[in-house]
Amino acid sequence: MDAILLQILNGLDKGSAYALIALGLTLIFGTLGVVNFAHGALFMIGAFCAVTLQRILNLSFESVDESQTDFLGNPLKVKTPYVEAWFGPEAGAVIIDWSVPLAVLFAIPIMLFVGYAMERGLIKFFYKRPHADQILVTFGLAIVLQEVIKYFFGANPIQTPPPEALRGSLDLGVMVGFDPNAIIYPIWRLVYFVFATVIIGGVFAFLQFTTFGMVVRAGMADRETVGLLGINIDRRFTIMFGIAAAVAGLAGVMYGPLNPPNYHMGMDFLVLSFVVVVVGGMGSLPGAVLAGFLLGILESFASTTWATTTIPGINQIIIYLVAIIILLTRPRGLMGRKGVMED
Amino acid sequence: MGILEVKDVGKRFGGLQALSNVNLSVKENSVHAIIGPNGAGKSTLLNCLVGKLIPDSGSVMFDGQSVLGRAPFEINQMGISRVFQTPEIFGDLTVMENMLIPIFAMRDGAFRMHAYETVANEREVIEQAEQMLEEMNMADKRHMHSAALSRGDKRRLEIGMCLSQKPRLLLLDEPTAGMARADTNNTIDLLKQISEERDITIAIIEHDMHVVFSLANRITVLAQGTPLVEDDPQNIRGNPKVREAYLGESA
Amino acid sequence: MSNKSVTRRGVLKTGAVAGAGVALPTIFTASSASAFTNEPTGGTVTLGFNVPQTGPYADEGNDELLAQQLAVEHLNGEGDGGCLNTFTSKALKGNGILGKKVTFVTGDTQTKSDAARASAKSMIEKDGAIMINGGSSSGVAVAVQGLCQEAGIIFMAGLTHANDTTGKDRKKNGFRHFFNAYMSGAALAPVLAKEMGADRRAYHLTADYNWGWTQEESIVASTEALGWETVNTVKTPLASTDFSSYIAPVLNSGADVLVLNHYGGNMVNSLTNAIQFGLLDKVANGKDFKIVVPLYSELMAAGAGENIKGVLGSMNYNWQLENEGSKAFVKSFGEKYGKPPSNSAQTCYAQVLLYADAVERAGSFNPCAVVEALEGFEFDGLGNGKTLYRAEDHQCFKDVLVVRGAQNPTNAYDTLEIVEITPVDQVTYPPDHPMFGGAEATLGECNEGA
Amino acid sequence: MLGLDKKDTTLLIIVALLTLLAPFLLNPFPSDSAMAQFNAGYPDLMQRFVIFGIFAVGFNILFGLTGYLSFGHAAFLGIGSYSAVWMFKLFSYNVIPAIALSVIMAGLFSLLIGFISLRRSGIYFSILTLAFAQMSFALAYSVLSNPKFNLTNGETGLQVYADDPQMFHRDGLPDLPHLFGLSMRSTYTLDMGAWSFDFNAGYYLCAVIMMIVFYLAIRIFRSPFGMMLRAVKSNQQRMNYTGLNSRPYTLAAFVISGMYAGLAGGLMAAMDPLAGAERMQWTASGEVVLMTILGGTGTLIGPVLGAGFIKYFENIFSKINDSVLHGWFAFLPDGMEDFVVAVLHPFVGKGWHLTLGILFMLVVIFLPGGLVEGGTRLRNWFRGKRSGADDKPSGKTEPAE
Repeated sequence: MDAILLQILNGLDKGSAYALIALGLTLIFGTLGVVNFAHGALFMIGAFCAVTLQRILNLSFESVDESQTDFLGNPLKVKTPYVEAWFGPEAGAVIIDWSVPLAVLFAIPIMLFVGYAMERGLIKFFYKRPHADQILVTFGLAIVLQEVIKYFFGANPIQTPPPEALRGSLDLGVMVGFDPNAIIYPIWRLVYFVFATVIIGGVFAFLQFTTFGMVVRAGMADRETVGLLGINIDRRFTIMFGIAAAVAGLAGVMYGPLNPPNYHMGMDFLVLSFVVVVVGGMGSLPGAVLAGFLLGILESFASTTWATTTIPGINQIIIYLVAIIILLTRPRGLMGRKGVMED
Repeated sequence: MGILEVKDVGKRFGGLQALSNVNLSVKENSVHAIIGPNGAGKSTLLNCLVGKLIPDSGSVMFDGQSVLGRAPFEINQMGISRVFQTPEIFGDLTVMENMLIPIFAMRDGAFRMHAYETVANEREVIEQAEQMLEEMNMADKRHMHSAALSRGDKRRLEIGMCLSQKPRLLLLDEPTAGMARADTNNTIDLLKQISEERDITIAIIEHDMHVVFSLANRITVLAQGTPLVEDDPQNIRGNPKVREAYLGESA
Repeated sequence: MSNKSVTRRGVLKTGAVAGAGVALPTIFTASSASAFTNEPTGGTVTLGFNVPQTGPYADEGNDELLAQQLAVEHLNGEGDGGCLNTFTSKALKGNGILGKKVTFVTGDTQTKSDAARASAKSMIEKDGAIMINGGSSSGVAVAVQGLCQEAGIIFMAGLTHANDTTGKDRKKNGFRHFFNAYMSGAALAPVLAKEMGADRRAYHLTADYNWGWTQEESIVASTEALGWETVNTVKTPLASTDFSSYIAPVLNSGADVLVLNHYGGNMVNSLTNAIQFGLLDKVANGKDFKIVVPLYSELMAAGAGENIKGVLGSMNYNWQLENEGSKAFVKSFGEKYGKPPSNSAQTCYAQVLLYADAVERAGSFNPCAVVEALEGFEFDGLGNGKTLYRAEDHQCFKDVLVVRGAQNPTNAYDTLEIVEITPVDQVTYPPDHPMFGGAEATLGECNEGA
Repeated sequence: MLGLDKKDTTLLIIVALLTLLAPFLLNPFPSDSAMAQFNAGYPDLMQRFVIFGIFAVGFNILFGLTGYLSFGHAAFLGIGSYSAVWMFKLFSYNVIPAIALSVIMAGLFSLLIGFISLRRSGIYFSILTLAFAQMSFALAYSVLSNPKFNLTNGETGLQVYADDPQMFHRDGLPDLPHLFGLSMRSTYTLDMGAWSFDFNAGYYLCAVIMMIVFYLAIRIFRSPFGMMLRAVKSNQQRMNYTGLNSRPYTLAAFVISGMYAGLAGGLMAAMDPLAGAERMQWTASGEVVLMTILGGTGTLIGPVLGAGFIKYFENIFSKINDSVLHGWFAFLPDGMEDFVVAVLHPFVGKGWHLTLGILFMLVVIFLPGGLVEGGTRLRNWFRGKRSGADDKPSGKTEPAE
C-alpha cells in the first residue's frame, strides 16, 4: 500500500515534468503544426538560465590568502562574491542560496525573448514548408544551441541546488498514519509538482478565460476563418510561441535542482516529449497533460522490483510499449483531434 | 430491378437519426438525382453507397451484389466510381500520371507489385490514358502539375479519371459546387455528353436545381433522412410537398 | 579451435590466391615492404588519441586529450619532462621515440562502440597511427581493443573499469593501466568493514549494461565475504536521467547501505536523487544510512557537487598522492593547464609513456616486440607507485585508492580525500579468476599486421 | 540501357563512375600536404559513404515516395548487423550468406513492424515506428545481452569470439569477413608521387552492391509501383476511390526500405564484424532522416549526397584539432595565427557538431530542396551563363514517359 502510494506520488512528480514539456511542445507542434525539434533545447536553456544566474550571483573578486595554499603550493586566492560584499555576508549568502527560485523571474523574460526571436527569425518562414524541412531546421538549431551552451559551460553536469530550506525530504507517511520512513519524499520534488500544477493551470486559464486565449483557440481550430475575421492571428501565434518557450524554460529552471543540468539534457527529453504529445493526441492540450502524468505514473510503477521481476526489462520499454498500445487502440491518441498531422 | 438498389437503409450518429428507411432504385443508364435540403442526409447516403460508412440497417445492392462491409477500393473495383465535391486528384503528379493510375487500377486490381516494370513501357495503358485526355480536351495539359490546373480542369480531370475505369455507376457529389456559371454549364454539357455517349449510369447529389433539371431523368427527394418522393423531373417540379420541404426553403 | 591459430601471413597468401591477377593485397594501408602495420618510415611516428569529444563524456575526453598532449611534449623533450624524470625505466631520452619525433592525431569516440571504431580505423588507415590510446567506457575499450588486435597495432586503454576488458575480452595487442571492478570491490571491502561494520544490508542500483553488471558482481562478492547481506539489486535503464522511482523504495526495503553502480551522468543524477531523498540523514536498522559509489572520478565529483560529502568510493589515482611521480605529473599538468589532472588523464598519460618506453626497450615499433617488452614489466615513478603489467592478462597491478567526498573542501579540486591506499596484494587475483572469463580466457596471438 | 531512359542511364553511369573512382576522387590532396586532412579516400570512410548511401536510398523509397516518415529505420539496420555477425559466429566469415540473412531478417522485422505501424498515418505512424525502434534498442543494449541469453552482447557489441562454432570455417581462410577467401580488409595501395590511393576489397564489394541497389531504386521510381507510392503521398482518399488498396503498397515500400536498411547493416558488419546496439538508437534513425532531407527528399541521388555530407563531417571535421590548425596557418605571423586558430577552434574537432548544425540550417533555409536543389541551381546558373535564357523552368517531377 505505502509502496503503491509512493510510486503514485513519484509518478505524479515525473509526470509533471513530462506534462510541462509536452504542454509547451503541443502549443507549438500540436497546434501551430510546426515539428519543433528544438523544444528540448528550450528546456535546456531554461535550466541554464538558473546556472547563469547562479554564476552571476557568484561573481567574485579575488584576494590572496597567504595562510592557505592551492594544489600547486602557491598562495590560495580566496574568492568573495560581490553580492556578499554589497549586501553583507548573510544577506548575500541568502540571495545566492535562493538563486533557483530567483532564476524563475530571471528566466521568464529571457525565454519569452528566445521564443519570440526563434519564431520571428526562423520558424515563421517554415509554417508553409514541409514537415521534413521543419525537422531539419529545428534539429540544426537544437544542435547549435546545445553546442553553444557546451562551449560556455562544458559537458559536465552543473549543480543548481535548491535553497537550504527546501532541501531534504519530508516523511509524508507519518502524516497520514504510516510507519516512519514508509513514504519519504523530497521537498523540492513536491515543490516541482505544485509549480507544474500552477503553470499548467495558468496556461489553461489563460486560454480559457482571456479574449486573447479565445482567439488563439479559435485560430487553432480554424486558422483561415479567424484570419478572415480581420484578427492578426500571426502576431498572436508569435506570442503563443513565446509562451511555449517560457513554459519549457521554466520547466527547465525548476528541474535543475532535481537533476543537475547538462548541455544534452534537452535531447534526452526530446523523444520522450514527442511521444507524450502524440500519445495525448495532436492538437489537444489536456491530452498532452494527461499523457504526461499517465506515462510518468506508469514509468514509476514499471521500475518497481515487482514489475521488473515479472517482466524483465519492462522498465526500459514501458513508455514505448504504452505508446504503441494507446495508439493502436485509440487512433488519435488519448484526446487527439481529427486531421491534425495525420498526413 | 435497378442497377443500384437501396433497401430500408438507416444510419444513426449518436442521438441523430441521419437516415431512416431509405429506399432507392437507380435504373440502369439513367441519370438519377438525389436532392434535398441541407442536413437531409444526402452525403450520409452517398457515403453508405461507397463504403465510407456502414449503415446500421438495410441493404445496398449493386448489380445484385451487396456492397455493405466492403472497403471503398473494393466497391470501386465492382464498378462504382465517385466524383467528390471538391475535386480529389493527385496534386503532386502530372495530369498524365493522374490518368494512368486509374487505368492501372482497372487493369491490375487493388494491388500489384509491379516494381520492376517501367511506366514508360506500358504502351497500352498510356494509349488509353492519352485517348481519355483527348476526350476530356486536356491532351495539351498532360505534362502539367495537376495541382496547378484551374478548378474546372481539375473537375474534368477527375471525371476523366473515373470514366477511364469504365464504371457502370458514376456517383457525383455536388459536382458544380462553388463553380462559376460558365464552368457549371461546361460540366453540365460534359455530363450530358457522357450519359448520352457512354453505357453508364449516373447518380448525382446536387443542390443546384439548374443542374438537376438539366440532367436528371429521375429524381429522389430526401428530407430529414427519409425519401419524400421519387419521380420524373416534371412531376417533382409540380409536387407541392417537395416545394414545401425543399424548393420553398432554398428559393 | 585450432583454425584460430592461422597467422596473418597465411591469410595474406590465400587472399592473394583468391584475388589471382590482382596485385598483392595487404591488410590495412601499409606498403608491401613494411614488416608490420603502419611501420613508421620517416622522421616521425604517429600516435592516435581516441577520446570522447562530444556527448556526455566530452569533458572527461578533453582531460584525457590534455594529458596525452602533455605526454607527447615530454617525449619530444619539450616542457619540464614530467614523469620522465621519475620513471624507473630510463630508456626514454626526451628525443621522441627511437629518435623519431612524436606526432599525434585525435578522434571522437562519441562514447559509442561504432563511432569509436570508425575513428580508430580512420587513424589507422588514413593517418598511419601506430598505437591507439584513450576512451572513457568499457564498451568502447573492448570494441577498439578488438579492432587494434585485428589491425595489428597496439591498444593502450584509457578509462575502462569493467572486468571484461582484461577478462574474457582480453587481447594480446591490448593493455590496461586502469584498475577494474574487481579491484574496486577488493579495495573497498576492508574500508567498508572498518567504517560501517560487518553487519550491513546493502541495496544495489546498477546501470543495466555490461560494466554495471561486472561491478555489481564484484562488489556483491566482496561485501558478502565481509558478512554483508545484499537486500536487492535493481537494474536501471542506461537512458534514465531521473532515478527517483528507484531511490524511493530504498528506505523501506530494510537496507542501510546504498551502492550506486553508476558512472558519469547516471551517477551524478542517482547520487543527487539519493541525497534529495535525505538518505544520508536517516537511520536504518539502528545505523546511520550510508551511500557507496564504487567508481569515482573527479568530473563526477564536480558534477555531484556537495552531494558527495562523506560518500565512499575508489579511484585509480588521485592528484593528492604524495609520491614522486605523482608530484612531478601534477606539477607539470597543473602549470600547463591550471588545474590538477583527473585520474583518467593520469592513466592516459602513463599509457603513452609506457608505450614509448616499451618501444625504446624493444628497439622496435613492431607490436609483437612491444607486447613482449610490456608483458611482466615492473615500474614505478608514474604516479601510482610500484606497478606490474601482468603478462597473463595485460592488466596493471598497483595500489588502489579508497576515497571519500571531503566534508570541507577548500577549493574546487580537493573535493575528494584519500581514505586509504589499498596495497596491491589485496587487489590481486589469479588470471583465471571466474569473473575474468575463467580458464578459457586467452590473450590469443600477437598480431603485427601486414 | 538496362531498361532506363537516357536521363536515368546518365545518372546511373555518373553514380557508377563516382563510386568506382572514389579512391581517386576522395584523395585529391597529396598525402603529406597540410590539406591531406580533408582527404576522405581511406577504406573505412569510403565504405561508410556507400553503406549509408544504401541506407538512405532505401529510406527514401519509403519517405520520399509515400511520405510516411519512419523514425525507427535504424532498428532494421541493427537487426541486419546482428544477423550478419551471428552468421559469422555460427557458420563462416563468408559475407554472402551473412548479407543474405541480414536482408531477410530485416525484411521479416519490417514486415511485422510495418504491418502494425501502418495502421496509422502521419505523426502517429512516426511515433509508432520510433517506439518499436527504441524498444529494440533498449532490449538489445541490456535485456538481450544478459549472460543467460546473450543475443546482442550489449554495450560492447556483438563480435566473433575464438570459441564460436564457425562450422564452415576452414584453415587458410581469413580470420575476418571475406568473399570466398578475399578478405574485406585487403587493400592495395597505389603510390603515385606524393599521392597515395587505397583500393580496398570491402569497399568495392559495397560499391558494386550499391550500384545494383541504386539501379533497383531507379527501377522502382520509374515503375507503376513507384507511381502508386507517389499517389499514396499525394492523395490517399482518391487512391482508395480509384480501386487501389493503399495499405499493401505502403507496406511493400516499408519492407523494401527495411531490407535496404538490413542490407546496409549487413554490409557494415561485413566490413567490420562488430554490431553495436547504438546503431539502433533513435539518433541513428534520425540521422538517416536528416541525410534524406538534407540531400533532397524524393530525389534519387539526394539521399546519397546527404549521407556523404554527414559522414564526411563526422569523420573528417571531428579529427581537426588545434595542432592541425596551427599546422595550416603556420605561415601567418604568430599573433594572426593564434587569432585564426582561436576563431576556427569552436567549429572543428570537438565542435564538429556545431558546424553540422549550422550547415543543416543553412541548407534548409537557402536550398529548400536540399543539396540536389543546390546542384540544380548551380547547373542552371552555368547554363544561364553559357546559353542565355533558353532554360525551361526546372520541372518539379519528370513526366512519366
